[in-house]
Amino acid sequence: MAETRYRAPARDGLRIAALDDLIAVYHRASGITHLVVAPVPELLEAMAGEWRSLESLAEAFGLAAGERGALIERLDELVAAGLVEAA
Amino acid sequence: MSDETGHSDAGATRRRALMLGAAGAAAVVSIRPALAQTAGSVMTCEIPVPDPSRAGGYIDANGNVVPAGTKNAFAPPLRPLKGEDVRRAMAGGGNLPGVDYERSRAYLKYVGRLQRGTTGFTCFASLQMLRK
Amino acid sequence: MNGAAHLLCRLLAMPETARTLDARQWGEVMTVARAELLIGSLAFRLRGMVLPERVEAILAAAIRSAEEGRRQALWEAEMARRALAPLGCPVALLKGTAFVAAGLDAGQGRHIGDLDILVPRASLDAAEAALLGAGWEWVKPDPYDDAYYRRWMHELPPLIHRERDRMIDVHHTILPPTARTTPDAAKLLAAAEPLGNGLSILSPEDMVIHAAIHLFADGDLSGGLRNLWDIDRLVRECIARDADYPAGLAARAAEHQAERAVARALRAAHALFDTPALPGKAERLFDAAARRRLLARDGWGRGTRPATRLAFYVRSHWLRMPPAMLARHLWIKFMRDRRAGA
Amino acid sequence: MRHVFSVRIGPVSFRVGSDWRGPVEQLRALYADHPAPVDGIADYTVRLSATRPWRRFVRPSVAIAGDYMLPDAAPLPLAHGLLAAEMAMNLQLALGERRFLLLHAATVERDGRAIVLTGESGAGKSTLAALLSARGWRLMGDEFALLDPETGLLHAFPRLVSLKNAAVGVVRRALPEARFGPLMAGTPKGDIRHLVPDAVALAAMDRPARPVRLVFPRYGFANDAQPVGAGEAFVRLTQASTNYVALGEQGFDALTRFVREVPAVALDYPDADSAIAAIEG
Repeated sequence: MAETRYRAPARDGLRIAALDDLIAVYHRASGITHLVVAPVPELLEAMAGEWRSLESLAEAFGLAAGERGALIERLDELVAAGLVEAA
Repeated sequence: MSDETGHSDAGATRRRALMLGAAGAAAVVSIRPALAQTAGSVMTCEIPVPDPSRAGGYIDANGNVVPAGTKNAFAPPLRPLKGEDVRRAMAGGGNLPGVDYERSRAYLKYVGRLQRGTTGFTCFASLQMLRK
Repeated sequence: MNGAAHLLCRLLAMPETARTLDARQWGEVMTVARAELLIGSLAFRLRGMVLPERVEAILAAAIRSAEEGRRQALWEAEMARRALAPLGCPVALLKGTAFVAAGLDAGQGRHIGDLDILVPRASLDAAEAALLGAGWEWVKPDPYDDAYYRRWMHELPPLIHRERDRMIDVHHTILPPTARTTPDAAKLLAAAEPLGNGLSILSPEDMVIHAAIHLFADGDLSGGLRNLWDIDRLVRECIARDADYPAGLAARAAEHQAERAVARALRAAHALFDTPALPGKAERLFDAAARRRLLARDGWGRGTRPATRLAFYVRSHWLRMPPAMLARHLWIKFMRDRRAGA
Repeated sequence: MRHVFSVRIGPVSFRVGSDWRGPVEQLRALYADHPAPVDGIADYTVRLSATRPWRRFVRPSVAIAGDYMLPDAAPLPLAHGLLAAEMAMNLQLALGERRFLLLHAATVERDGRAIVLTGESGAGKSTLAALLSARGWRLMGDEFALLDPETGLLHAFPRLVSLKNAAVGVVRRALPEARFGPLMAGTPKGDIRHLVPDAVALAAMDRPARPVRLVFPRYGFANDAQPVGAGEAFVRLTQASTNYVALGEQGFDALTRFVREVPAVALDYPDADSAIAAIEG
């Protein structure tokens, strides 16, 4: 089976407003507002409009092998919220 | 992440830039329609127990709807529960008016298990919001 | 008493009628349009006309509201697509979501409630499992209703998404298998037109047949005015693209054993919206009753003509079930209601 | 319907139809100084009708209905028909409004600067707004603040002020000249009496105001005022708005702008005097 890849909306598909320590993200395709904290904005930026593998994301952020689990957990959360598409 | 050693400086810096957060803690909260709170203020509501599609069923101690006549289950109330009564009983732990303790608990458990799309859910949701 | 509902039809069919309305009529017609979930369609139809200031403000808000509804409907379709993509089975969008996904006139301002999709019967269990795994949940906890759906209906029991609070109806055909009309589900999917993203919509003929069946071979005509307006829009747009459409529609209806429902729907649409239709033989009593039912709403938004409503309600059950099953269905409901009353 | 009443409250107008004369006569008396809908065309229709035909006469019971309805709405006895009408009007706005971002809040204004008081039922919004109106503030509304996404200004919605239980006496003492509706005892929300907004509120109801402060009052706690960050204010206001999600991106823009521009404070108060001192101070 091919490796799972992830993609976030292109930059103009999101409206992002920093409100103190929270970040409000308006997702144009769904009309849903999400309130997020780190590392969500960084992840969304890293895969804005392009498919990225887990491997390439982990590498881009210099994650150690033991941190993959936490990254997958965040990605799953984003997929469930519809902010990220997995294929 | 606890203080780690043995990684290159560059790696450590980048890792700080990506705070992965604690396992199990949500990093995304989605805003849902908040009709319920204001609904609680702009109207009074009621909750039929059980909902009309299961009318006549009894309520067991866990709030499940069971066939009428089931042993140790309670007959449903004759009238729908009033939203305000449910709110008071849930907030204060007291009984519903004119209903004894165990029966009240069973009815309240039924209410607590209501799902969207079931009659009474909007009312229950509005009470939930007000309880906070 | 049917003035306001009839006036709504005239406005939809002939927007220039708007010039003749007084304040009272505007108030009534907008109330009826809201009750029939046609306010968005009306707003799009009257867009660009010179209207009383307050009417314009109300309709502008209705357009914004419809646009948000459209966005949400398309998003639900996208989320269903993502959940079902791994199955690799065809997924056709039905009704309002299909109209907006394909950019059809019928989607302009269309109110869209649930997401309706059609999948092959063989994929039903897998589709159910995939949706449950992607955050959808059962709505109805009643075991009788559940068994009823699974045995007799043309769809899974409705599912609702636990985060987004939106319902999905997963159909494997467009009429219950028990009904006397038996459209060919495999043909529907075979003729479906791809949208390019893995989803498809029914062919232009099947879309109208589905709408007609829903009106006259399945439903009790509640919300029927909106369905009839869909039919008008679809037929007009299809004829504009292909002048031979009516003949193709008639032939296709015969394949699905749905000639009667389609003919009735076209006659009703012609009567209320001047829809161009092949002149079929009128059924005077039925046509008149259907019109009475479709227009059974007053200028306060209240449903009127309870006897006509009840007649169509009973008819809808009669059509869906063989008589013995109908009796069983009504008996179980009766017993349940009786216990409730006790 | 048999009895009909129409009214404009700020930018929103209603057409109310009733099976009974009583509620319409009360509305007519209490809204006597409000204008009629512009051009005679109302934004929303409300119906007060009998739950069953015979319930028009036997233990009359008022069902709340209209252009927009919610399941589970409990009918009210005819004696509480005025309350039913007010609830039904609020419900139309809560469910149907798309021109303004609706905040469940009371608003008062002075010199063009508006203070928004938001909180759940029982936080004291209506009482504080009424008491502030007795001290020279303009009452813009006690239930909904209407935020215009285009301008960021608040529009007034001065409907009858709904006072509950002990607040009725408190406000009557503060406003001895004011007009009040009938006392409706034993409603699901307690004893209710409506206050008619004063002449100042009605004369200025078409004048919007710039929001300058957002207050989250909480009654029954020791005096305390804590600043509320923009993020928290945003979340709380999405939950205090019935149409935030329905407005889509327009709602997002309006609300992010609001919480960034308007400083917010959580105000705990043990009694009305200390809340007023904190708000005016």
